[in-house]
Amino acid sequence: MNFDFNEDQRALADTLQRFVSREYSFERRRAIRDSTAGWSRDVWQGLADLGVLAINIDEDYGGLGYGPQETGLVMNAAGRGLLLEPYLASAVIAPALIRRTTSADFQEQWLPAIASGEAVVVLAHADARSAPATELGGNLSGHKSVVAHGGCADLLLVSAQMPNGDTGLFAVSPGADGLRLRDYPTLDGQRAADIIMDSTPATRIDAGGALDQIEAALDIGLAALCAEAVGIMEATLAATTEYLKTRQQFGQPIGRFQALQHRMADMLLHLEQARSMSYLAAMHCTGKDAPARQRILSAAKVTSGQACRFVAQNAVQLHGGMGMTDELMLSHWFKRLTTIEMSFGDTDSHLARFARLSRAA
Amino acid sequence: MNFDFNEDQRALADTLQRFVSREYSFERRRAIRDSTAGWSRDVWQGLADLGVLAINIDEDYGGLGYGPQETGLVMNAAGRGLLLEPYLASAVIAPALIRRTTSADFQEQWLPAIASGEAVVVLAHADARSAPATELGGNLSGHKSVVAHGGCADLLLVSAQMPNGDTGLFAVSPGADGLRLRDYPTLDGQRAADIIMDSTPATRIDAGGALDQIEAALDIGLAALCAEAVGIMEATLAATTEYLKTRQQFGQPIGRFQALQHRMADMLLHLEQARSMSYLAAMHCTGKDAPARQRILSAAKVTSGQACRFVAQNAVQLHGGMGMTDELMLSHWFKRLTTIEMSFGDTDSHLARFARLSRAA
Amino acid sequence: MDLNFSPEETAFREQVRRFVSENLPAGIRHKVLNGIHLEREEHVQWQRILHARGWGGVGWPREFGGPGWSPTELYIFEEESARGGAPRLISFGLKMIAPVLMAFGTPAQQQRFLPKIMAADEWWCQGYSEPGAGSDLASLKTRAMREGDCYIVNGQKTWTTLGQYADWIFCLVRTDPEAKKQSGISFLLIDMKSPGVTVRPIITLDGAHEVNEVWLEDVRVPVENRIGEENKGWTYAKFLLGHERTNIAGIGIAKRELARLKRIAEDEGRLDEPLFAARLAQVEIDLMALEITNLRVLSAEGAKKAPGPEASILKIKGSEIQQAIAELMMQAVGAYALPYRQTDVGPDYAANLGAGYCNLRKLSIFGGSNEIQKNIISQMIMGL
Amino acid sequence: MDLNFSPEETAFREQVRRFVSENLPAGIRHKVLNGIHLEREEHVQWQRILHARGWGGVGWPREFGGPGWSPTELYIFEEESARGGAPRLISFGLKMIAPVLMAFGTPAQQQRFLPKIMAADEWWCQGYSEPGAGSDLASLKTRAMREGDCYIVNGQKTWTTLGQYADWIFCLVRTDPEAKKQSGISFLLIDMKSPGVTVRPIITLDGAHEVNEVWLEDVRVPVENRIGEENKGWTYAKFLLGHERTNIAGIGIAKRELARLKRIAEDEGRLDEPLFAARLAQVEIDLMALEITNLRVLSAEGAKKAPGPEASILKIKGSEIQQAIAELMMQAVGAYALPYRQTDVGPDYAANLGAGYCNLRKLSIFGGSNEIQKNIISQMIMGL
Repeated sequence: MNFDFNEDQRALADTLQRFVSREYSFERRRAIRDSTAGWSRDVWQGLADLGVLAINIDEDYGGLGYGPQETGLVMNAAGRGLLLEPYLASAVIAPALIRRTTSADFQEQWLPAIASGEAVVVLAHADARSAPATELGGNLSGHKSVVAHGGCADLLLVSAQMPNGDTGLFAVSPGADGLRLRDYPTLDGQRAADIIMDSTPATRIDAGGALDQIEAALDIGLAALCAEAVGIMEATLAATTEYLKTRQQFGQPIGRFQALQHRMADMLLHLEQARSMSYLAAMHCTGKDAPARQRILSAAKVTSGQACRFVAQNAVQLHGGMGMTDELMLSHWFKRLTTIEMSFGDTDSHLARFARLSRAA
Repeated sequence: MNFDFNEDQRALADTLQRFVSREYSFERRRAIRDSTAGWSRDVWQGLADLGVLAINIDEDYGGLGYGPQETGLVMNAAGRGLLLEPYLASAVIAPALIRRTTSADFQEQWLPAIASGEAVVVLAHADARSAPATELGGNLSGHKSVVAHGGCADLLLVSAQMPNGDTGLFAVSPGADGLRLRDYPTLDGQRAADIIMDSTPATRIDAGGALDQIEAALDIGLAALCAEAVGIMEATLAATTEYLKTRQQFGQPIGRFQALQHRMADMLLHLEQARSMSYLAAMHCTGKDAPARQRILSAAKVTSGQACRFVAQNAVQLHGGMGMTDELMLSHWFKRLTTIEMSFGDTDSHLARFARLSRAA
Repeated sequence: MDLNFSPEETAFREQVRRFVSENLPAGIRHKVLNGIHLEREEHVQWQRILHARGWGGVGWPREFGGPGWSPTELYIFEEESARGGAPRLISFGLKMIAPVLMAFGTPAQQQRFLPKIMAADEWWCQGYSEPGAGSDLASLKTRAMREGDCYIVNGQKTWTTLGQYADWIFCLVRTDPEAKKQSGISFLLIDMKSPGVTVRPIITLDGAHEVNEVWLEDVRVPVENRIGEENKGWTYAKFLLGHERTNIAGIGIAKRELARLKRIAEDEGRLDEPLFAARLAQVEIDLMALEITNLRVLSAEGAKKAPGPEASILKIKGSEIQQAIAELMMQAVGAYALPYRQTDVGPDYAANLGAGYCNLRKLSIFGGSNEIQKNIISQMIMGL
Repeated sequence: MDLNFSPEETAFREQVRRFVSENLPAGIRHKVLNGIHLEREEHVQWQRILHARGWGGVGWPREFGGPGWSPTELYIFEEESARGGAPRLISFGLKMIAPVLMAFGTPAQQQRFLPKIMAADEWWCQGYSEPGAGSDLASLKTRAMREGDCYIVNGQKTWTTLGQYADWIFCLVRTDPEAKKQSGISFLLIDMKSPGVTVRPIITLDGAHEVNEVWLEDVRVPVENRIGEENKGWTYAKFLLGHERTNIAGIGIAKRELARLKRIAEDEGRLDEPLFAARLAQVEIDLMALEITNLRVLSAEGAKKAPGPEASILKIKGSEIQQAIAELMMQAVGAYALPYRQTDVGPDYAANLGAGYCNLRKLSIFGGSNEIQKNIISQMIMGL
């Protein structure tokens, strides 16, 4: 057992951290966020040049063939910088899904394009309650809701219920007939989209078992999300520590007040527990035994979600009024942590799922 | 609206507080606890002389005809002193039950005896899972478990399922044939008993609807229990405040440490919320609309239970090693608060019941 | 002890309820009930409707034109206003500077300012906090130098809520730089139109413009706009802080928001989830208890008006409950809480929940952070 | 990064598991698995069984007769011992004074004491805390005056765990009353049979006799029983505190108790209650995370042996988890948790749950209270 990263991994992390601190200043990020697209093709190309879009893609398809640990390192660094680009969607979840579901031809067509940054591919899975997606005669109808980065996709991978009740996975062009895409900002400054399809032409790309494979891919995404949360919490804690050392009230740095010291200790406990679970999630997220895998990932999401909530809220609280301003990175970390806690199922739902799976195990 | 007690009520509270501080020193209590019976007939007679055994009994039967507010005042004072006598069982729950269920003759026979302290009457309601009490041909069989003060009763009021499926309430003599009584101390130094009946002769005393009436009487008991908890928490907080002012570490009273100050503030918040709910419980515990009444009482028990847990644990924690010793009243308050939290249904069960009843309302 | 409202109080409640229901404009009501930001004019409109009814001076005694309500009546008014979807009264004029004027102002000051507050002709804001003086308010640095009949004021105030709407600001300023902390402070009323006053927006984490920086550069303030004595401002400031804390528990608003949470949870089918139902039950129970605690404090307060350190209990629990409700509303709608202020994505009620959650983080920071409140409780109530 | 145990470590685990299963007396196992207090002789018996296997010096390097395990092997040993129902090793000799003797003792002291610790021929206890010196240990007052070849020791130690069984006590004493706090302290080994040593029981809130007061009245301690230099005792004390913190997370015990909790909850039908199931899930998840956190600290520690301030994280979470498990066990059996140590009331497993819950409150107090641990984290790790 060892918890050290190897040299390649450390180099990858360093490179990305440098990239983020060079290319992703607070002001630059704000400009990107406020742009029409809400993300930067230049940054995306920069990430491609660093090779990080390729890490989840096999070497056969122009990738680096790395795994969840390296993905975690990337997410960790991306988290600190609050990258607005669709990394999780297109460079983590989409390759994992394409590798699992599709034919070699499809993989040949799309994986190199993802790795090189030419194509952004996004899974649209969650249905609006009112209008779940269905397939009929090769066309899809229905409403996919709050699809992260759905608006910037060159290709959508859309799940839909087929007449026989199975779930199929379909390739859909964002420009296809009958597809209406409503792109909007989310709380964290990223983008999401609602996608409404009315007899939209689609190509089935799975060979059966799509639902299990989608869940497997989402679990890889969830592990990456947990790593992102750790990166943001690290940054949040560091900034808060620094603030407590600097901010003077009652004639001393407020970090001398024991109640605040103990709050910081509690925040660190949350962070370290979340870090541990992000390692465990990375180790297990590719597991083939779905209930065993899901049990660990639910545990990781519970730990991560509770940590996100606690660290985010208390970092703002300890910053006082300054914590409420849009001017500090802190408030943006707060919103991303809040969004993470709400994504991929909330804490309670994972707690209940963990209880169920533990009992069955 | 006013939250002041009237003169009679204040006099009652004062009298009892004086009685407790005079008659119930730490050493006296320990001696009583370690005696064979585990309670004191002398103290009981003293309580009778003060009139407090009579407060829940109508004037027609030699009582004072007071209500839940006065009961709360008594329980509050009894709580501080950790009285070991069966006040809640015999002077609160039993009269409430007898008044609701039984004939005038039965009331005539027992209520004056309870008021004067001659008779201790105890409800035995909770069944052991393995052997719920049943009635057949006027005899009871089954196992009543952890009956508070069951061992010192002159008369037991026993619930049992009748052949038609209804619950009946029965008067059973502790000395009756086939009745085995196992008396033991509980965590808080009080006594409880398991009562095992094998064709034990019993007299039915209710005229139907016993289960509702038992629940109504137990709700009156629960409101009293909440008031007791408030009394104990007040004493616990006062003792802990005093300790924090006296105990010196690192060159100052430990009460100067902000983390401990804030813990104390949190304890006070719990106490004040529990006090508010104990007032509300007293106001509603005699309500005839069972779901509305139970909803309030569940809310009170949740607030009280959470407060008991938080205040007890943190009072010990803030006392450090001294909190762990049997030598301070504190550890005994801790155990009674723990017992209260576990009695009459735990916090989670009341939280779930509150949710259910709120939704139905 | 009697926990029931008196028949008179119940009749009063009925009266307020009817008044709000009949007189509150539907547009304002809709915004309030859905957590949508109100414009200045909407606040003013409602205040004028109240004023027309004779209720403009909420919380004021009769002698100054107020309705002369008891604390309990005031509580009932606030609760029914919140319940009916009326805006929260803008407290800076009505509840903060007005009591100071009544207690310490000259008759001239009272006549000049109070009627315009009641009639919503002038909007006030608060100039207490500074970048270097937050929890430690007494370390404030804004300087006022006497020059003839005027003070020349220089400094910077911050977290000035709705300062962008304000006609006047009441400020704590340092008039004696030699004196120690609390003792060299004076309390000035400053016309926001004075040359040298600049208001700069602060955007908060929910993206809203609610607070401001107020820069004061060589601002001339007539001496007659000083409250009370020079260098005694801290006394008036503390008095005001006490009044700021009436209705600090926010019971009425919390009850309204809890009802909204329940409707949302019902719509979203969340009440069938035991963990969600338990969280909802917990906050409902906490609020039930706090309502009684609040009434106990009101009752003990009686005629005194300004609550004591017990108000800190109300502030802490009140803010925690409102924050918990905001969290649960967000949780109830799941992913639909994420679209940022999008009215046409997901159910209508989801549009502002995420931003609302962010915004309400302020409750445990502003008006004396909850940490400061715990200092007060442990020191003033428990004597630690 | 590789979170799997190596094949060698897995084989070692197998070996320990088999050894415990084959050699642990059934009576001891039963007591441990049911939370029943062990007698001195039972502790001694198990230590001798380990010693016979060559595992008497758990955590010790080979040069002193220990098995020379890595931190990970030590962790595996502790975990498997706990899992199999073996007693927790009595740490005062093995883990506290032994490392001090190895690092700072003279060869004569090492030869005199270490073998008897390993063989359970001598039982040690700890003389650190005093009535006036708890969290603030350095304020200790026990006085040692040099008189020829002896120190004359006077004072009172408290919270001396299992001191009633002890043959020796290691004590911090003040040898220079003029020096400031930490600097005038020496570290003495005192024979409990010395005239002037009195042990008085302290009964704790669970009714048990686990801790004691130790009174020292004119106790003569030969100078050769001093560790290291006079007045340098604080250095050795801190070193020891570091070692006290190995296995501080108590993962093995927590896992065993969690398994017990699950069996009880299953028997009591509590897993069907969503709120109970969620609480159980929460503690299981916390423990899962802490196990990894613990292994991370072990791994970072490597050959260093004494963990740094990170051990405070383990202490806090470890104690919280064990306490939460104890609470849930009590909750699971409901009213049956109330009969006090009654083996024939309710289900067998209920008899000691209430007392166990009370007893475990000590975990967040002893060995440096959790408040002290948070001071350490915020100051040593975060630099506040």
